[in-house]
Amino acid sequence: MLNENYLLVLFLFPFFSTLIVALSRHRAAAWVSVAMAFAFFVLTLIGFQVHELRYSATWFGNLKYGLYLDSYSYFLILLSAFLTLISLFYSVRVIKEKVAAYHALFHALQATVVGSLLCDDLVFFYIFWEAMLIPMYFIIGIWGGPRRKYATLKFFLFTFAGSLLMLIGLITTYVIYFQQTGTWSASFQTLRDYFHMNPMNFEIQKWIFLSFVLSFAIKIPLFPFHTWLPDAHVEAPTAGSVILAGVLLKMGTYGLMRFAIPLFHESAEYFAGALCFLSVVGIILGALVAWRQTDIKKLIAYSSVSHLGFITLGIFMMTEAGWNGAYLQMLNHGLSTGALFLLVGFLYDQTHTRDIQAYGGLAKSLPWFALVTVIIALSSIALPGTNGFVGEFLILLGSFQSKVASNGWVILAGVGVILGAVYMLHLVQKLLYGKSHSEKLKDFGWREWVFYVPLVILVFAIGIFPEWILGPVREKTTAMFNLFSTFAAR
Amino acid sequence: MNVSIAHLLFLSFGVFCIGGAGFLMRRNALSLLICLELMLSAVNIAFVSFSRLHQNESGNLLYFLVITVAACESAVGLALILNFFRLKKNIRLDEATTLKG
Amino acid sequence: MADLKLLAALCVLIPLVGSTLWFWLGARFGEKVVSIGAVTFLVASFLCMLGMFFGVHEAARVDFFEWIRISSNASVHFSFLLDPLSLTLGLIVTGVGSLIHVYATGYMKGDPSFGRFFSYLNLFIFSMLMLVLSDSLVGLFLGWEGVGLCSYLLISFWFSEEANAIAGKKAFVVNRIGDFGFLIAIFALFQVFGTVSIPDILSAIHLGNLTADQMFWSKIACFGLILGASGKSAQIPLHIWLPDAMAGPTPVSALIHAATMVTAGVYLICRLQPLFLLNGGSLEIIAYMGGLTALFAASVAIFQNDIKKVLAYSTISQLGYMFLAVGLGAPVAAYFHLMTHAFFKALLFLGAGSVIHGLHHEQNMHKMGGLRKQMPITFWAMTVGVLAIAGIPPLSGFVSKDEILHTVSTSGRTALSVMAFLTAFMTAFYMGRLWVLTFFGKFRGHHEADESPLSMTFVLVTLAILSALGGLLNWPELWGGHELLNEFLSSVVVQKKIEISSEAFHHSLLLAGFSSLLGLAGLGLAWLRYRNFSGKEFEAPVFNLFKKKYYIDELYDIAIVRNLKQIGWILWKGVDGLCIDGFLNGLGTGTTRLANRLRGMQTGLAQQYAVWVWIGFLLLLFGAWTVR
Amino acid sequence: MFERLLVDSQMALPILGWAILAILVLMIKICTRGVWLPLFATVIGLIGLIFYSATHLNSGAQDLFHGALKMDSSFYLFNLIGLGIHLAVVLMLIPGLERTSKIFKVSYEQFPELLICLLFSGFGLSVLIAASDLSTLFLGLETLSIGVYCLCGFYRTEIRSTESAFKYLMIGAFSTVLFLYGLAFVYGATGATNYSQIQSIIEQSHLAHQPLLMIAVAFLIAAFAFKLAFVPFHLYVPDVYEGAPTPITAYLATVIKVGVIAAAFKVFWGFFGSLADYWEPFWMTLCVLSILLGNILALQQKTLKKLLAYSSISHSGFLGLAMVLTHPGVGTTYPLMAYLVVYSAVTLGLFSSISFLENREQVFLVEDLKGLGQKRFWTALFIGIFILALAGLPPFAGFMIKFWILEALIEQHHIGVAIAAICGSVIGAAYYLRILMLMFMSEEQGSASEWVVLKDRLYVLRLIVFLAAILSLVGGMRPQLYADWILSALALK
Repeated sequence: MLNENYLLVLFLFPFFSTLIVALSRHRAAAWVSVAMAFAFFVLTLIGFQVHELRYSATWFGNLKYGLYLDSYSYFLILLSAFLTLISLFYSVRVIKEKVAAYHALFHALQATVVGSLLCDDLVFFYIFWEAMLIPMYFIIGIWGGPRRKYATLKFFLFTFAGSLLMLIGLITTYVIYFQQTGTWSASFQTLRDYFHMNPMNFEIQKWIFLSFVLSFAIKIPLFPFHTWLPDAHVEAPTAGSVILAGVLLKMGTYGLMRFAIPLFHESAEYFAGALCFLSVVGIILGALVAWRQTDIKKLIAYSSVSHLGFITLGIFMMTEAGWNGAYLQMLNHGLSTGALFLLVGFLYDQTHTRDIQAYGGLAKSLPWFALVTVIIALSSIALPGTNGFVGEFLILLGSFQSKVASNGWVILAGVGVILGAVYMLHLVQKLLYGKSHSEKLKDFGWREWVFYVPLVILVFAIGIFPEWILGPVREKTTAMFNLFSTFAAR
Repeated sequence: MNVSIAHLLFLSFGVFCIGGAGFLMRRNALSLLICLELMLSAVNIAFVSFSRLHQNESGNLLYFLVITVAACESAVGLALILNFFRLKKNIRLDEATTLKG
Repeated sequence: MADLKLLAALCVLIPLVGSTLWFWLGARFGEKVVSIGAVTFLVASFLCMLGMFFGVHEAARVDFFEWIRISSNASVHFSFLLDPLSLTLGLIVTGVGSLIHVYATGYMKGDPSFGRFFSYLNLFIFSMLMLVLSDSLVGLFLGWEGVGLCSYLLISFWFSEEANAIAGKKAFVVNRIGDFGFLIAIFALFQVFGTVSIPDILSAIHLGNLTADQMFWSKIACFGLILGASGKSAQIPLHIWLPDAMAGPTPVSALIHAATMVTAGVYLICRLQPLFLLNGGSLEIIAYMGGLTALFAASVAIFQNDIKKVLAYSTISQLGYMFLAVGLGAPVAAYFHLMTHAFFKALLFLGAGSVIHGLHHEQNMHKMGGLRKQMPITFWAMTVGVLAIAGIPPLSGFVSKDEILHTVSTSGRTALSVMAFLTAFMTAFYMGRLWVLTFFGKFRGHHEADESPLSMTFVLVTLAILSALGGLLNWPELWGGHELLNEFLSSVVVQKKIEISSEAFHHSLLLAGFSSLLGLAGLGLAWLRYRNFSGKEFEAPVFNLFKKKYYIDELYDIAIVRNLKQIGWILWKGVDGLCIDGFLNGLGTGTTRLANRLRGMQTGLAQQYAVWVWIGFLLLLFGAWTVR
Repeated sequence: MFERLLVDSQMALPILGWAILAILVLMIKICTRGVWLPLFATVIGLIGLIFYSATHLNSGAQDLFHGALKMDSSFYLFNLIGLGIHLAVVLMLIPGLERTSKIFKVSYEQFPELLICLLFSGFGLSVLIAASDLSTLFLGLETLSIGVYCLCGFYRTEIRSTESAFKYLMIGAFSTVLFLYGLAFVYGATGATNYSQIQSIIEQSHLAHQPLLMIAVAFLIAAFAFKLAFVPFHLYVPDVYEGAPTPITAYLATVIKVGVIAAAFKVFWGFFGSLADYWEPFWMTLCVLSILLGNILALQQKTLKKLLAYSSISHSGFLGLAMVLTHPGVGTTYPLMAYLVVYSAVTLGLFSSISFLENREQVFLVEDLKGLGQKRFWTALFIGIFILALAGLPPFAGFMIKFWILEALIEQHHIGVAIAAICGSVIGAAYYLRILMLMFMSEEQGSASEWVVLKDRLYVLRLIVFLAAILSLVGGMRPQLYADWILSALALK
């Protein structure tokens, strides 16, 4: 079986590929990068059977350099590897200038994402979490659209402000640990076990929890911290949008599930009502605003706000089924929104406009494009049989049984299900149906099929046989909730 | 007349104020240097009078050091004033605003 | 059992495979292959269904695999429940489906998206079978949403017309509102019973002993289900999508929007009847909803000129009858009407389709007339259909409707009885109007009509025979028949038996006589009014209300859609743009402005800097003084 | 008596070495006419001193000259940092030699004078660091300052350089008076000039609330705040930085901070240690003000060096915090030390990169950086790294040092200050990002990518830049290395 060195390889590989890509010659860079991304994807796949792996070494003084892989982190790494692979493959044809830098930045982004997913140590996590901003900042800033400066500044400052506040909370946590035990540790496992046995003063815990949540909420983004997202998406290059929506946003929800709530689940229960309210507002606001957009990318961005609202609802409602659903929905949203951005990119590359009014009747001229769009849209509106349904169903079903907040929120979120259909079908109708006035477009070639086929297969594979993901995830969730319940019992 | 430490400190403070006001109000660089000297003298008065108060020589020692350093500073200052004059044809400090904003 | 599993799997998978096949290769295969293939597939599916129908005694569960594990002790399976209720509807779906496939091969000839059409149609059959056969609520929901999707795809089948696309969207969204109710119901039921498997839920209900809390949630579930059912079956207040759905090709209207999909609501309520019996009030709601819908839709149908619209409102109205029956505790009657309705409404739609096809896509009845000469087969088949729906004995419609009317009249609810009888009369009237306007009088159109091809007329004739004889399936025992359906379904649903007595016999005869009289009167009135139709309809301000469908579409548009759009705009520009971004940008510009102002301190005057040093020092001194 | 003096002089070699070296270079300059010999002498001498200091890191604390100077492990460390900075600045001066002297008509031969000034102010620095008597404190500070005044005005023919030195001197002297008054009151209150005596007198005689001492503290805070450029004592800094030659700006931004913070550390935690409750809030308020206002003011700066000046003001704020937090009882010194090392490295690297590009005939505007990423990728890349390090983003060392300070702040329950510091960082990120944006995200070309001033011996600059980049990267990724070194140097581990 795989041993802990696998973790180290997994952790270091993206750094290595960043270096390789950065140093490769202009012409070859793109393909080298795709090959490296593919290699990483394969490397990630190898770990499929892994349930739990640990690796630890001293990094600096108080801080353990702990790597930790479990199903929560594993599937997100897989998602990241997969999306990076396809978005880089997609970019080969699209990006023609500063190729090596572009690809290297994506690999660097991958490295930071994998780093923050793998780490067990809070500080270590935080470092990667912050560092994640830099490659994304450059990706949007250099290869982005006309208003990229405003968008990147907003994106960066928003996220930076939030995460710095989290830094304070994070330091406070482990300083409290130090003051109570006399030993230094920022290891998540240690801290969780300790605070599980010796609960922190609730007044302090509340504030620390809020600082964590604020940071994650900005990344997710939860209403009312979501306004950077549409701007960033609109300006980002297609591949950037894919990764931003598919991977980076998930880091926020992952942070909640991995760090904020396990450490401070009392506060999580205390604030559940308010946070669920924000989630529901996000769901409905995202959907309604998405409906009114004329810029396709903005529409999808707002749809992300809505979808992420479902995920956070599932998380804050604190039920097992809700968590499993939320986790699955993270992956689903990554796939479907990633695919949607790729589809928009496909159109944009040919017409250079994202105005929804400029399109129409594409189902006639681009039948295959239309097919994939409809399938992905259906996955996005959570039609049963597609992946979206399983996640959303579990979220809502789980949340409905929640004890921490009223299930009236679920009913309101259900309204979001209706509105989801409204804006998504609005998009489909405007793009695909109606009079055709864009005859000259080319339909999919082999390059497109290379990644749409796996995407579509995944949509149904997760929709009909979700157990290959849900199984391992459930184990993890059950263990975590057992911990919570023993706490509550005491 | 019995000169108490308070009297001396008032004197020092008075000289200091005169020097300070001069420093803030005069424009001519040379006057400024003179005002600086005045302020340093005020400091020296303080040192010396404290030395007298405490009946030890440390204050007097510092007094000599201050005088020396003040001389060095004035030397460098005069050199710079000279150079400034060479470039600007005046030695007014309020003319030195190339670097504002 | 293994055979059953195989049969069930085949039955469902064949259409699914067909669907992908025709979509992928429709263009390459050509119309002939696709039409033969699609029909063969469906017939194969029908045969499988038949095999199961005869293979199953009582009920059987077929489990395929675990779909979603909810928690350690609850999960959703892909599994089928084969019992009389599901198998009967399954037979109707595949049987009528096959017939309509045959019909569609003729109807759709020459359409550029021939393959796509059959792909969607096959997909629909798959989804419908999932809906009907599923053992769990979630599986049922899969079919439930699946049929909604297919309905959407097929309504907007000719998508180049913006209106079709919008109609499809409307159908999907309105259905989604219903689905939302369904979803909530699933959650609530899971809350109560900890399972989503239908038989488990039902057996738990039979065991009884529900706490007050559980009762509350089961009530919520009932409301959710009613919302769901009303969405799918186009009952007030969610009926608005069905008339618009007529934008799709006519075979679609026949199959989905008349015979099968729209009856899913009735099926659902029958399926979970014990749950509704637990909450009597909800059945009352269903009954009144059905009655009201029946009357309302019939009144609108009278004033429609589009032949398909008339049939659409007629469908809504007939579905209202079914709901009425279910609500009054007569699910078998409802189910019976569901079956006969499937036959005669499919027949009517296909007949209308034949007319439309013959007239090159003319749907306005004012532009028809005197077609009985040109299209004799269609005419005779339609006649059977019209008579059946008007309730003329002994056609199937008469028998099934009579059962419902009997239930209503004995229920002791006067308002509902009046509604039901009024609807019966109006039904006869508008069907008569349709019949007369289409087949009698002078021809008022532009195109010469021809009889439709054999593939279509064959189906018409078959359906006509079924519509005529369908009543035998449940011919009341009072009249010396044998209530086959009732016996068959009695293991699944509960319906009060009508006692056999001479009094009851008299009562029923009286009722039958009255209802057939009503039917004849309606038809006769229509004949008199429209025999020499000259383009003049009833004109009165009051009738505008009916013509405009009670302005419900407009009401929804103003009250909901526009408001939501407005809110969306406010949220976008107001909340996001003005408040949040405004705040953030304000923070940004505020800081910059502050920076600019403070930059003014940088005057370049060294003495000013010294003043600041001095001020700083004085502040420190002052601070030191106060702290002391 | 005399023997004691000799022994002490021997022991004080790390301090006296500066002066000896300076005098040596002065001799060489007098005797020979070339530039290279003094230069080599300086470089070799500095390297020698570095080696000497490095090998004596753990030699324990010694009182010299009757307690006028005190050399302990922190002295060696500060001194080492000072030496390193001096070496880097000397090297930075090399490439522009011929070229700049042509532009400013400063005779080529005068270059050794610059070196001598540098070395003498270095001597002042080491005295300042080692001072444990009010007299040495004053002497060290003044020696350092007077040297720096001369350095600032080195381009005698250029008005900006002269003006910067002129102003610096004037206002610097003004602050000296404040400083001296402070010393006078300390002396007046306690009657002693030696740190340890003062400390014990304050502690024993409960002088805590004596007005004289209060006034002294106010004077001293103001004076140190002036030298460290805390808001509102900061106004001279942008002007001086702008006018001074770029390597000297780097020198100003680093050396002064090292010396003054070391002295302040000894003054405030030394004899004012028992008054901590009293002066801490003032000091912290000033730090927070500098962090916030420094960053805010930097937002709208047009010229690059002024922007960096404000950035250095905000960093002084952090440094001040680090000083407060290095509470002898609670904290450890390494946040402070690490901050100095990293900040100096990054600043030197950044200014070296700038002196690559700079054309002194024009003012270097921030806008000039436009499109640098296209034209001169590597320079831009390195500037980018330094900027990100200054902004305090991981994985660069700039993050670690901020992290340590925040950690210490929270440990000592200054959450409010931590939040304010973070707000400052966020505001700061805005202008750092603006630089990155201009370099990498603009299509137009600014003049920085056109200027080619320095042509000869660029390898020296490259070396500094590269080393600084390595330091700031390694420090962020493996802070273990720093921490171990610092901890062992301070004999804390």
